[in-house]
Amino acid sequence: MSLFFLSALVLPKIAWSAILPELILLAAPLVLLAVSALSARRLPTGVYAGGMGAAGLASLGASVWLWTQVTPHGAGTAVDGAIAVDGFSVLVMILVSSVVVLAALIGEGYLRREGIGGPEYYVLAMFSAAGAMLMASADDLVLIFLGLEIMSIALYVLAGLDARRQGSGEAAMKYFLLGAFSSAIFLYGIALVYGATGSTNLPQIADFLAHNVASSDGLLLAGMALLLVGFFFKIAAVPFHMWTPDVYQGSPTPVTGFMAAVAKAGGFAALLRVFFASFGLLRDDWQPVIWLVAVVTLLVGAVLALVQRDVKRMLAYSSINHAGFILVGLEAATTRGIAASLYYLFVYGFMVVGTFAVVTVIARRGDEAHDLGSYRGLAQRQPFLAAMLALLLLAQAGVPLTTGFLAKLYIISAAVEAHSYALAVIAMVSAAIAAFFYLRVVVLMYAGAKSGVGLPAPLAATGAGEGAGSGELSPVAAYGPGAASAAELEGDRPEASRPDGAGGGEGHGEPDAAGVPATIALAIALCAGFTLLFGIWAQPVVELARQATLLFH
Amino acid sequence: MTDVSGAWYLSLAAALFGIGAFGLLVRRNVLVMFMCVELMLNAANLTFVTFARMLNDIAGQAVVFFVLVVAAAEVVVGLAIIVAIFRRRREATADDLHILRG
Amino acid sequence: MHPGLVPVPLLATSLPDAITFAVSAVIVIAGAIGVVVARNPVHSALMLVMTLFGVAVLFVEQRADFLAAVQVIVYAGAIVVLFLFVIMLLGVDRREAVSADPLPWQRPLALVLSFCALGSVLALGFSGAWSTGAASVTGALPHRAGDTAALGKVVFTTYLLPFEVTAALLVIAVVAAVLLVRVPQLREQGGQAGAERGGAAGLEGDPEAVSDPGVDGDPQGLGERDREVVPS
Amino acid sequence: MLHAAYLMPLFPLAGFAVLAVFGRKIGNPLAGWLATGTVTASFAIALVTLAGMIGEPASHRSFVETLFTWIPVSALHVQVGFLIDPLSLVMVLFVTGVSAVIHWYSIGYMAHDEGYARFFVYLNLFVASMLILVMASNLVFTFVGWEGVGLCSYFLIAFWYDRPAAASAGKKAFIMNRVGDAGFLLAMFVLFNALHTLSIPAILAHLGDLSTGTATAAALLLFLAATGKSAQIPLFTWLPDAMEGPTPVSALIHAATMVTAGVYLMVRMSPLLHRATDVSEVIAIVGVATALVAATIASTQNDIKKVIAYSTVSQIGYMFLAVGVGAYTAAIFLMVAHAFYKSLLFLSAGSVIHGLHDEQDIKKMGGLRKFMPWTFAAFMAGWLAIAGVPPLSAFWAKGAVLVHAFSYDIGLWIVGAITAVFTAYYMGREFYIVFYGDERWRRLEVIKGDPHESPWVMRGPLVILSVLAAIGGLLDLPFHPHLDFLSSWLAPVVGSVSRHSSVGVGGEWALAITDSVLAVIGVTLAWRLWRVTADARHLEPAFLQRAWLVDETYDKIFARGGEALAGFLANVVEAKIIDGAVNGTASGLRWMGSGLRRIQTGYVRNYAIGIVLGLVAILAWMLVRAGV
Repeated sequence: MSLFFLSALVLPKIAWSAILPELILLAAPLVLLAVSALSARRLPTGVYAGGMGAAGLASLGASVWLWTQVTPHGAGTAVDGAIAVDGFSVLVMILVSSVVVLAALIGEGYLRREGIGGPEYYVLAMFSAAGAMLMASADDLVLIFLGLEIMSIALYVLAGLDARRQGSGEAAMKYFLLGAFSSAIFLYGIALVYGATGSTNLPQIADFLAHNVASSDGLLLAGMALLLVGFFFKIAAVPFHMWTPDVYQGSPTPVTGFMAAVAKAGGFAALLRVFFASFGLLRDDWQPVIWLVAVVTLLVGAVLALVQRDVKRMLAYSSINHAGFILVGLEAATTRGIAASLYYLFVYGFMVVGTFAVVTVIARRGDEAHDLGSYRGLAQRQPFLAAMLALLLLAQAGVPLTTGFLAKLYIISAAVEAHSYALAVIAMVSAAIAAFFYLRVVVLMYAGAKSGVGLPAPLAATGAGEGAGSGELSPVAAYGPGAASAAELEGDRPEASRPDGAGGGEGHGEPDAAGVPATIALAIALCAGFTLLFGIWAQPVVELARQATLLFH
Repeated sequence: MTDVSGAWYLSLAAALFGIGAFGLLVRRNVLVMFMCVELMLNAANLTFVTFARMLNDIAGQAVVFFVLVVAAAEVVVGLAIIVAIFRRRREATADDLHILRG
Repeated sequence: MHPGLVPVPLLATSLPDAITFAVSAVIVIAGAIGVVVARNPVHSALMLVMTLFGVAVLFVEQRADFLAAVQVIVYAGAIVVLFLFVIMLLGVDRREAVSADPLPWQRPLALVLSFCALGSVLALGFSGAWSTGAASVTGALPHRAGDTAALGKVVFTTYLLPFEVTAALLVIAVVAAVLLVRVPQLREQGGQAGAERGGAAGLEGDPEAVSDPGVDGDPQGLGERDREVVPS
Repeated sequence: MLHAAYLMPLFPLAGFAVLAVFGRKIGNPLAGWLATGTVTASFAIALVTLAGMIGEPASHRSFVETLFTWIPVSALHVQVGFLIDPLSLVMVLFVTGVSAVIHWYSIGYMAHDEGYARFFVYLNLFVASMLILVMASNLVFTFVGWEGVGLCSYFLIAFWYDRPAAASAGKKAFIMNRVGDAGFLLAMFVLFNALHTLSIPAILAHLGDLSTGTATAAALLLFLAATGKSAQIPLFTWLPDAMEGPTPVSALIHAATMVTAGVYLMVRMSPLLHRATDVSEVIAIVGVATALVAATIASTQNDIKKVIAYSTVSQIGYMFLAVGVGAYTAAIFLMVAHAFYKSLLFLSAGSVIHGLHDEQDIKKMGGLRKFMPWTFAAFMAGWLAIAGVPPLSAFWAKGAVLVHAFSYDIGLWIVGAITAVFTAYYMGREFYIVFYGDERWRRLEVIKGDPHESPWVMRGPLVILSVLAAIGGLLDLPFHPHLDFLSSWLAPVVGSVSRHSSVGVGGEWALAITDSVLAVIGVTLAWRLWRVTADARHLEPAFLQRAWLVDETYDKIFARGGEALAGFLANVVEAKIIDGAVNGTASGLRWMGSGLRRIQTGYVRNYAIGIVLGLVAILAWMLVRAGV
């Protein structure tokens, strides 16, 4: 290498502060790995969780600090135009950092329960989060691709974390194969866009299009189509969604929650940025695509969730339904629509992480008890969990005074404002369908509560014995659509004693009242608290999302 | 006009991409499916390099450089997942994996 | 339609180039088809090598010499070898059953859809004469064959951040390999036994893991060193 | 004047929170008393507010109490605020008052239920939601309450989840209410799009900016919401099914308060209806049709609660009739009076059910007046009140509605008058079958010994409500301008948009006498037909001989004919068409889900096909765009 060359090379100035959150989340896992490799004794999982929690908090702090920098000074780019520093990216960083902290808390309890040691979960989760942040802040298609790969590859592995369960390996395999397939399509799309515009840099692409927008270039359109496919896969839009239920069901539950929040955050952030900011001029080309995909995503997600008995699968379809909502905001292609999408994305992250945290606890050791039957009478056995899950599910259903309601309202009002009336109506219909299966779980937890407990011991035992049988299925079927014919149940009356305990909420007869791991309880409480607090006191978060788009680069 | 027109290269790359995609859709052996993904990545690489020449722009070549790294990482992870699953199965058929469905 | 791009017949170009392209193209396509149709995974892997070589030749043809070399070294030299290694390790080098497909309509549907996708991309590409982008936005190609300076420069300037973050990819790969491939029996005990011994099977107890920081430290370290050198 | 409206929902909300967390520990009966206490406190605050408001001049009786900004998006600026004016205060007073009484009653009624604390958790949450619905100063916040009461209703219908019918009823209520909710949301979007505000005072102030088409659309959508919540045609069948819930719930939610929320919404938005007069006509016709249809059905039911439930549907139909003909004050008047006598009827029925160990079939009751004298008296008061016998409350309230209907269109009045006969008749039929005749319950195995009268904690509320049902008419007497308290009280809110009846004083007297006669006809019919026997087709010979001709005619015209009509409505219209639509929707979705589910085969290749399929579709669109 000649000295001449070295002197000619002027490295770009790296604005370290601008990429501080990513750096923290990339460096922390290296530290954890080093610690784990160098320590003579096997470290308890709490050490790694502590490390990840600290890294998440540090990154959260850095993100908030960035926010205070961006707000007065406006948006900009850093590291030679590779990343954008604007409200949009910082908002997603705040979300992802928060999810990291929550994932550390939940992961600790889960790994301890399952007896899985080692730092891998924490290391991979942090890498994955860093990848999502990169996707959100990237101002270059290449960096988006790399961020996507970092995020996804770590998630593939996390999905296969639990080697004892067959489903975990299958989930990893499916996610990996399809993910690699969609990544290849995405990459080919970048190639075509690069050919059509001469750059992979988003502002340069936008600049090029601003000067050459006269004709709809076939190459660019093909590239856009391929990019859309890549994004749709990541955010689980129909018909690119088919991996979602399998992977959500198969993955270890804390990973599912993490995946649902982080992968969607990264995917949607990049999608919104690329299509709204760079291809904004071509909205006539992509808007109808988004419209159609949003419609089928909304409806398929809601309808398929209705027929699920496995709660994780049900939540997977519900997350597909949520993706449809966020797409409605993008379809509006207005600043308000984007703000609505961001808001939805932000609050959805907390809802879904909290929900899956509860599911983690309910699944008990082995992570297997995901049947709806396990939720029957939960309020009696685990009042805290039941209350939190009820709150989070109601929020997902869009019940007022939660963030979920505001998110749906915000999205639909943005769609109405953009004159997408049909889409707004379809979104509302799908929300109505979706509310049904959320409420079904809530009713199951509460209405099924009164058996067993409080009865004389022999009676309770009878109830428990029967619970494992057909009585277990009946209330679920009864609340299922079109299945009210579960008339086998005895209709005994209020004051009359209930000798059979009404079919046994003690269904499994399991001693799961042992308590919720403190860390997971904390995470659940944080998520639920966020959902309720900012559902009532909406101003801060709504304002945050609105400013994020005003600063949009 | 001495070089072969870019359109030929791009068409070839598209064909390669199509074959790769088709292979992933029809093969049942996970390893071969994975090889088909590699074909698709190569098609994208060829497209990048061709555009780099057509646009006289070095960026296209630089991207290929990164894609190679991504491909390497993907292969390691993918093969590790495959090994983890199929170590005792003796049959690397993706069709065996469908306990999760519906 | 742009005059110089699409309608030029292959033979109108200079003969050596045309022949090189044609031969490579045949190799690439034949290899690709071979990957898809070979019943034995080992054969598929070898066919993949053929395609990769063909692509490398096409790289050279398009002034991407360095990439051609990397293509051969990384792809053919490492990746395909890894494939073969896994095939042998798992002992799955048997012929795939063709009959009794549980999804009978999968194959015809796949054929139709692949053709539709390919045709659409080609039609879209030709409709706009393939290239309309701005030229040399990031930097011109090198004039001399084999000159990697331009590539190096762009990697360390425009694509500095992407270059840095690829390190993360490699670390993930290493952690993944260790996590997934380690001996599973220990963790299959489940319950308390798993809790006690899980750590022993974990990364810290694994001899491979000790070398990990070295591997992932390398790209990071490279970046550090360069940053120190350059400002002088 | 007391500016502390926020305390009113806050008390029950606090009760909800405390009971939700500590309910089981607090236990029976303290949890019930606590819940009752919070609602009573709200009632007390409402009274204090009322006292303050009376001291103000009429023009200063309306104010908005804003707590904080809830949704701060520049265009969509929603505040958590309470609109206190004469209308909402009337609602608050009767909601909290009736709720307090029914809470009290529930302490006894639910005493032996395992879900005791849980019941009061829901009930307190319901009251808080209902107060928010009534007092919210903007439509979004109203919607909060609207959804909240719906949610509580859903949970309470399914309270005894182990009855399959309860689960099914919960489902039906859910779906039908969802249809209504969609109407509410759409109406909000229409109004927001046109006026850029959702604050109720602001909307009402800027109605002039609405085009007639927009106003009509918004009013129709709001009416759709109201039909869902208030169980009107075609969304009425969920309410009778909702009787699967505990009886106090039926009294409070499914008779007195929640189901009248649709009427309240209409009255609240009455200036909007005033702009969209066509909608008023629709409302009047739907209301009166519902009233008649439900009354005929009620005449043939054998479930003690279902008779009252259909009666509720019918009565709300009257209220909508009042809204449609522009008699908003009459609508509110009837709503309040109805709350008194209908909750009285439900609670009496609950007392009967309680005494007979959960028997609900009236054909298995009979002769209970000897054993349950208090309940008997209370039920009779409720019956005579609803029948419109002067001078009890419904005579005045229903009379006011019918006067306005007569003034608007005589056709509406005729249907309303026929319904009045049915009303007196079906409730009397139930009364006689339950409290007179043979002691058929002696054949039931569960009842050992004589049925017992309910404890004092349940009788107290019956007494209070009986008095209220009797004297409720005092609220708005037509004799003298100084006696129409409600009309002058509500005048600042609805006075300007109300339609004044063109019936003179003489006409009013004539109509009042007609009403009385109709009520007496209904009562007499019931007395003649059902006093002795529970089976009209096997009447005692002496009885038959004495009144053969009359009975036979009546039987043909009213009982048989009505039975046939009601049977048709119940079995064909309700069971086939409406239930079919509801179940069809549910099973259609389910069928779709199962079909789509089959695509999810579990094979990776198959999933990849999905991706490529989507890709090809998007590329095809792009081909179109590129003009290839």
